[in-house]
Amino acid sequence: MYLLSDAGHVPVVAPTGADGIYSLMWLVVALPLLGSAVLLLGGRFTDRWGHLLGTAMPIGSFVISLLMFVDLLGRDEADRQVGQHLYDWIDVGSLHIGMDLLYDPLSALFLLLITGVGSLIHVYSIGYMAHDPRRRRFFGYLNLFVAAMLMLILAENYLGLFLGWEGVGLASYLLIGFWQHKPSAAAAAKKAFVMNRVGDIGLALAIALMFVTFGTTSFSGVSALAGGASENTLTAIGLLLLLGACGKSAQVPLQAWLLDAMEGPTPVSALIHAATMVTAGVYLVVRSNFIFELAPHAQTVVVIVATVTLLWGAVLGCAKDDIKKVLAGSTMSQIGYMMLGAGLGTAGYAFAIFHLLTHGFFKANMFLGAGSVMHGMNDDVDMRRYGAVRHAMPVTFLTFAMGYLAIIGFPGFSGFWSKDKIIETALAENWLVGVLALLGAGVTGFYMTRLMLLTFFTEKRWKDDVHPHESPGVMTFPLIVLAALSVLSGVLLLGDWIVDWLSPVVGHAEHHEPPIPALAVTGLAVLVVAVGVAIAWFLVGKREVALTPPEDVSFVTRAARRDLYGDDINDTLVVRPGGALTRALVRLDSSGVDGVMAGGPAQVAGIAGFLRRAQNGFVRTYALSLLGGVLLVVLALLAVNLT
Amino acid sequence: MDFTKPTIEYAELSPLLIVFGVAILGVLVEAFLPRERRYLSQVVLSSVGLVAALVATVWVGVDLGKVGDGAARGLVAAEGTVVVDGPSVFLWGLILVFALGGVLLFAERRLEAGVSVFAGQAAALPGTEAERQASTRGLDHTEVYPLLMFAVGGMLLFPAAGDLLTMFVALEVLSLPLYLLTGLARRRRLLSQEAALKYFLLGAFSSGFFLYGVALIYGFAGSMQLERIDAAVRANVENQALLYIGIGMLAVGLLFKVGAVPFQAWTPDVYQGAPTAVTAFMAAGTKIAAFGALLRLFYVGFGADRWGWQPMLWIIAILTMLIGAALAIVQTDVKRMLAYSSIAHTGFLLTGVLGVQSATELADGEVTSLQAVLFYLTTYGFATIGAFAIVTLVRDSGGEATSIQRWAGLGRRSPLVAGVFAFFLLSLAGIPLTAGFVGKWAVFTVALSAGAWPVVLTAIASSIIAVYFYVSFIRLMFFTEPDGGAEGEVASVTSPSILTSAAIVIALAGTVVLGIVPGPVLDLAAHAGQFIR
Amino acid sequence: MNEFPWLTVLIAVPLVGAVVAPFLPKANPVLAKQFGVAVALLTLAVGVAVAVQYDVDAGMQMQEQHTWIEAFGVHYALGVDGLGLLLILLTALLVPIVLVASWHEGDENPAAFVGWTLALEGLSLAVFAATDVFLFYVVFEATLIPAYFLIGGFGREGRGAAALKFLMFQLGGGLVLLGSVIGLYVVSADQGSPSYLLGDLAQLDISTEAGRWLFAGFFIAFAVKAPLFPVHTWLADTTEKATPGTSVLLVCVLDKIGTFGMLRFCLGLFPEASQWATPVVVVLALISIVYGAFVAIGQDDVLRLIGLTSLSHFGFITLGIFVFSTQGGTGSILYMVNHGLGTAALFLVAGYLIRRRGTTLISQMGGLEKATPVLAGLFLVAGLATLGLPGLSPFVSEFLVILAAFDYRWYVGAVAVTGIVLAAIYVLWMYQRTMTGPTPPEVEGTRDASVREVAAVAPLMVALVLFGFYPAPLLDVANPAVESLLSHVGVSDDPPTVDPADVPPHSYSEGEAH
Amino acid sequence: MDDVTPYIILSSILFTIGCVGVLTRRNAIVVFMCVELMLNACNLALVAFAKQHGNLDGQVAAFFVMVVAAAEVVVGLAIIMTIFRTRRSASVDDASLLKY
Repeated sequence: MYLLSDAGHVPVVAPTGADGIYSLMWLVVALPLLGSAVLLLGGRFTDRWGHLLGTAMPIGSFVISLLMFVDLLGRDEADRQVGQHLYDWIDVGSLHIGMDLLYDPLSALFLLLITGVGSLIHVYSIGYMAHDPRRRRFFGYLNLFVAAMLMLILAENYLGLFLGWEGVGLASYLLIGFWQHKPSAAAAAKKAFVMNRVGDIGLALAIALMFVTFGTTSFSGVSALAGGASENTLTAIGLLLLLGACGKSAQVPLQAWLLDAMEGPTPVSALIHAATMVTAGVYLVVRSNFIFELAPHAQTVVVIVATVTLLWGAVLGCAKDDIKKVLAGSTMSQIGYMMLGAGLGTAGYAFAIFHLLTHGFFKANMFLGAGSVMHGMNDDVDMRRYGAVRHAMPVTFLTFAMGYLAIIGFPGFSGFWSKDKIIETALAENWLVGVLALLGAGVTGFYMTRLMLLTFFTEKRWKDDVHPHESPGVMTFPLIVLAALSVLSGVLLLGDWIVDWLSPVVGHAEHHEPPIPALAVTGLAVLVVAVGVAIAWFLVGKREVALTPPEDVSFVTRAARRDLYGDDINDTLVVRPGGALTRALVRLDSSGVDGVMAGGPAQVAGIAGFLRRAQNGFVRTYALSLLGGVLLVVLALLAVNLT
Repeated sequence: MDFTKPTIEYAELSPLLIVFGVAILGVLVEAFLPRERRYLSQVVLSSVGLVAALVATVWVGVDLGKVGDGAARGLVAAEGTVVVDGPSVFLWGLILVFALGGVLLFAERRLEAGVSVFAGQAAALPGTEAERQASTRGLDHTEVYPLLMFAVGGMLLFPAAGDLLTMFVALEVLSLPLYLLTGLARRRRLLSQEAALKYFLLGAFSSGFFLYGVALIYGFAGSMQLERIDAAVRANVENQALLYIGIGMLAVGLLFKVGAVPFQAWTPDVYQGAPTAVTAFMAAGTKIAAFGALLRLFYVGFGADRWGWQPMLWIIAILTMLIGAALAIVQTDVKRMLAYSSIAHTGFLLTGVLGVQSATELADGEVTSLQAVLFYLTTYGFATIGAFAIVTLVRDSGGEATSIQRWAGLGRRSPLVAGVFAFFLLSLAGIPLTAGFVGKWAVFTVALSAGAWPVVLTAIASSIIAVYFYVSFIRLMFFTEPDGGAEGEVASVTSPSILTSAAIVIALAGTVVLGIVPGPVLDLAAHAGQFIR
Repeated sequence: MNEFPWLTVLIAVPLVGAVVAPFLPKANPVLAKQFGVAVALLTLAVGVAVAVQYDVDAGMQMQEQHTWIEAFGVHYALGVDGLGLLLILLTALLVPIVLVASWHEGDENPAAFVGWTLALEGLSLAVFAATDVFLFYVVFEATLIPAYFLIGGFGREGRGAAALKFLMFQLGGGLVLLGSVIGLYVVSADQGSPSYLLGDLAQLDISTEAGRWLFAGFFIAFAVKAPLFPVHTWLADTTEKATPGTSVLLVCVLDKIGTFGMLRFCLGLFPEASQWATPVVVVLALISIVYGAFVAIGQDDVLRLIGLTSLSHFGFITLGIFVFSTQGGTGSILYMVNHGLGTAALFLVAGYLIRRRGTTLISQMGGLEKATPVLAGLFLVAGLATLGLPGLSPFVSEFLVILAAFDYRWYVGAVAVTGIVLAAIYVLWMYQRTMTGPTPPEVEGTRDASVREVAAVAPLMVALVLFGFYPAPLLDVANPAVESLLSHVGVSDDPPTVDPADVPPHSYSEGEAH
Repeated sequence: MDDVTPYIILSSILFTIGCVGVLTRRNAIVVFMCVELMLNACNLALVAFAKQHGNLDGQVAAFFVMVVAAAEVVVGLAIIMTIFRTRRSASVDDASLLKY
């Protein structure tokens, strides 16, 4: 019995050769890579113009992406997969892995998102990081990230994807820990990388299993052969891929790093931990649809993980006072929605990607907005010390409000369309999941409203030495663009455009009819959100906000403040036993193993120390031993020969 | 009854005759030359004698005729009492070379500020007026040279003996001078005399057993000729008990000389107590001669009953290697450590003795047991003489600094000497690119070929133990800060005269060359062929 | 065989340099160092010349053969194949780097430092080029002497004991190997005339039982060398006490002899026994991977930590060798090279770090990044290479080994893959504790990496990145060697479980018809 | 042929007495004399076997042994003399500086 309905057909990846504008495909990755190389190797010589170069590179990539996208639009639907073979990467025995790129409708959308939002965030960072002496390096890292992310998206095989996958992990590590002198930042960076590595185990093993099963790791090869594998194998591959996705996309149980990752500069949070990198898990699941469609059990697990995460993140969002952590919790929750969409199969892939895009816009917008607020508040992140910021920072407020409306799913805004579609599909496939998704929407309404109120409304609570001011144009410009996109990107759904656009990649299937009419679902969703907003209004807007969080709170709140004991669980299950194991092994190594191995001389010396007493200096003792020897020899000879 | 004049092959026996002749000349020199001139004449006489004997040996070796099918060469001389065959000649060559080294070390006078390492007057009490006078007058015991020559003569005769009586006489001829030489140290006289006493008593005791073995074997075979004994063993005559008790007792006498466990007790004490020059000569020469005799006795005399005595030798070899190596670890005196090391080497040599003896059982060109042991003896001799020679150089105010603690950090103070010593130790340890490695390889190989894998495994285990103390000692010399011990004194290197230097250089050259191009000497050992009966 | 004896020259150049070095005038200590670098560069040039002439598809080549000890069937026989060539080049590359990077490490006695280093180089090159087992054994053991004096002569307090421990383990393993080498002679002699030439030995018909015993001897020695659990304990002590440069030579060059020997001798001479022993070896390799990583995590001494990471890495290499597939074999060979590059970089940069902080204890460092960003960057890149980040060359080999292990038994791959998480922990935690955090006042003015220091490790960094993205040159050299070895062993890769012929062809357009 | 067994038994008894003497006596001279007793036991055996085998080898050997024993006496007494002079004692147990 599957939780979800049966699978549709599996599309095959079969790219054609790259020509024309597509021959520039490699430049999309190469430009930011070059940028990061110049900035990181160039040292202090590039300090003066480094940020400009760093910003130009993703813009260049964006231009190429746009040109390719336009060209792809003009192509036949069956003709929209373009491959580019750069060179043979790893060639051993039957293993042939090329440095291959694949440009298709799915990657096209991602390319635009990454280069577009990426470029905006680069622009924003020029202002945000203006006073940091290591700005040039920051841009180097950002470029590195963009290059790796583009590699992830453009790769035509799983190993290429893995290259980008780990590359973004590295960039994320570098950027979270950008302010390394803060121990918390350094620790958070390491934590993010290590937890991602746990997920990477899954991805690496999935690749290995694919190679063992299919003899190839390319999307085209695997998608063509997937039908021949047993379902158990495919389920295993699917679950391993999911493990990878959980790590990268901060899904339960590998979610704990994301909130800590907010130690990084805010543009990083916007780019990596909202718009792009964390959605790579969703991309992976959608891209591997040819696996998941044939592995319903694995899809079921995806749905379960997604549902748990969307609630988990939402609960975290409710309890945090740190503005970035609220947004991070929200991100986790929203990715849960995307993952849910992806787990729903053919019916949901397109909506998952749709939500991914809209979320990319509005969440980047809000993160940058939050950054702008912090910029004006002396880098304070505690919302309890904000309040009534809207007067001081009108542009930030307005753009942030657009994002807010989008995320809670205010009718007409982009988030409304995309989230609604996922809830609707979920209800159609399984009512319980649908209801939980609906509940999550309500909680979203609550915590986002709480954030809005605490930050921009209520009475001012900041200290006297804080002088909130609007950010410079270089920072507000991206905000405005992103705000516009947050409002408008719902147009992608017009005439089911995005569904049709992606169907060559993910297939197409009409989802089942939901138990209640679609319009009713929409109305219900709006209602639930409204309830959430109202509760927030009554709990936060109508009351005095304490500067310190109240202590006499329920168990649930306490739990939520502690990230639902995510770290505690990890500590108990992994970190502390691991630490104990490490200490035990170190002890074992130095005394046990080494003792046995190196104790030999001591043993021998001990025996020898005993034996040497026989050599007591008395000649008569020697004579006795000699006589003993004689007897021994003679008796031995007689015993051997005469018995 | 007609008197038949015995035929003596003077030409073939010339090395023996030269050495004994020189020894007797040496006695005459002692008797008739004034004291002051004895030193020079004795040194020259014995050196020339040894060189002449060496030349004669080479000449005999080149000239040796083939016997039978050509697997062996040589002849039975002096009415069957002396066998001049390939192995004998090879061993003679070795003994003479190392004896020459011994003479060089004996003659060294620079280290003790103009006097030799031997007591000026052995009969004088240490610390008495007589002693002091002897010292100030620069008196020397030049008798050591004739003694040395007699010992060399015995060593030459020992492995070449064709019957048991000759073997016994040779044993005594080589032993008695060594007993005396052991007791003649100038410094630490008490230790020296004690060593001599122990050596003498135990040596006499063991030769008693040897002799009783001779009697029993005679009783078994009706002859003392090895050839006849072999025939009797093959014929499987009555009285096997006589044979085995006899074999056992003969073995005891020989194993005592080579210092095999459980007959090793004298080795450390004597090696430590004897003047180092004597130790060097004795350690190399005695072992070579005794192993030669052992090989001849067991291969020629009892070769037909190999399965009868091999288990006994297996056990002895295993015990010897393990105990020699293990006890060396805990030593605090360099000479004593080298003594235990020499016990361990006896074990390794015995491993070689256990190998396949007959060339017919081997593949074309495969190493034979005899070849392996002969080669091992060569490498061992060079390294031992060299090592003991260096021990004579490392001194503090009390003479030779044999306490290991004193050697700490020597590598910093005298890198050259310490380096050379380390090289000898590495050779003794059997590290590749030294002669010792090739020797070790050879003896282990022949033992393994004969299926004695338990012995080989033990040999490898004890090699690891042995390596430990050699390497520890190298570490002590190079990487340990000297703390000087209770007296706060460290040893330093006294620069020797040309004599000791020459001995060291020869030993070093031998060790290096045999390690890198062992081929010629191996071929020579192979060329020596088999024992003849 | 009348060609120019390139390999002999390759070996002779550093050995001659080693002999000359002690006789250079003592008055000018820099002279010895310059001399050492010059000789090492000359060796590298000869190595490059060998590489240029190397024909990828010609198998064993540039052979030289002269009778050495006739009685033992021993030859002075040299030759290179893909495996040997890569390790020769690695050695020739690392030595000049080490000499430049540890410019001041041997200041107490530069001539000795240079001399022993060059001696070690020459003997190591001989090990990789030897095609006669006896010759191999001789140089295999002989490398220990220069290594011993490098460890014992230069480095930190307690190095004498570490050197002794090192030597004892190695000689112990070597003597066990001696038993097998002798056994090989006996087997060879039993079947005609004794010979130690690899070519002749590979033709031998070794009985199953004898083969297994002999294999055990070879394997134990190589396991000590490599090192594998549980005979690894010398490793940490040695790397802790020796200078980082020495550690590079030990871990990145000398230890490779172990895994090199497993490929060339264990598999090459005893194919049956190798497969027989596989389960045990695989378990030991897995223990080494996981155990080494855990113990590394728990270290507070940076050099000791790096040394222990190698235990984990050698576990991977051994695993790749003993799963018997082209991916595993090639992965292992590549791993040897990449580990050489990555760990060398890590050791050398750690050495720079230690010189600046005057301690090796991680707990007493921290906050250096701000003062010395270049140094921190180098350290991080080297660390990332160690943890197998894609885009740096160790990833390729690690991936291949994991792939092959998974192909062998899925759970073996699954256990091995945990190594990559643990690697992330020990590397990043080390970086975090040494470089990040608030900058203590005494660190403020620390000089960043000098031009010499950067120049020394720059070739390593370039190689790491280059071979990460473009490993083809290495693969081209390694693949034929592995293929011929595996065909000698008599195994072939498993085919994929899904046979393309069984899958009905379907495409998007067909799917559309549903 | 005569039965030599009694002579051999006698010789072995003498030999054993010599052995035990070496092990039990402290005085170096007495120890030494016990060794000589062992040699003479050997002589007895040699002569007895010569009689049994009907050749002279054993008898000749006995003469050689006597000569050797005489030489041994010379050397032995010399050594014992020197050590007696320095130590003022001929006890073999006193000379035990060299050990372990």
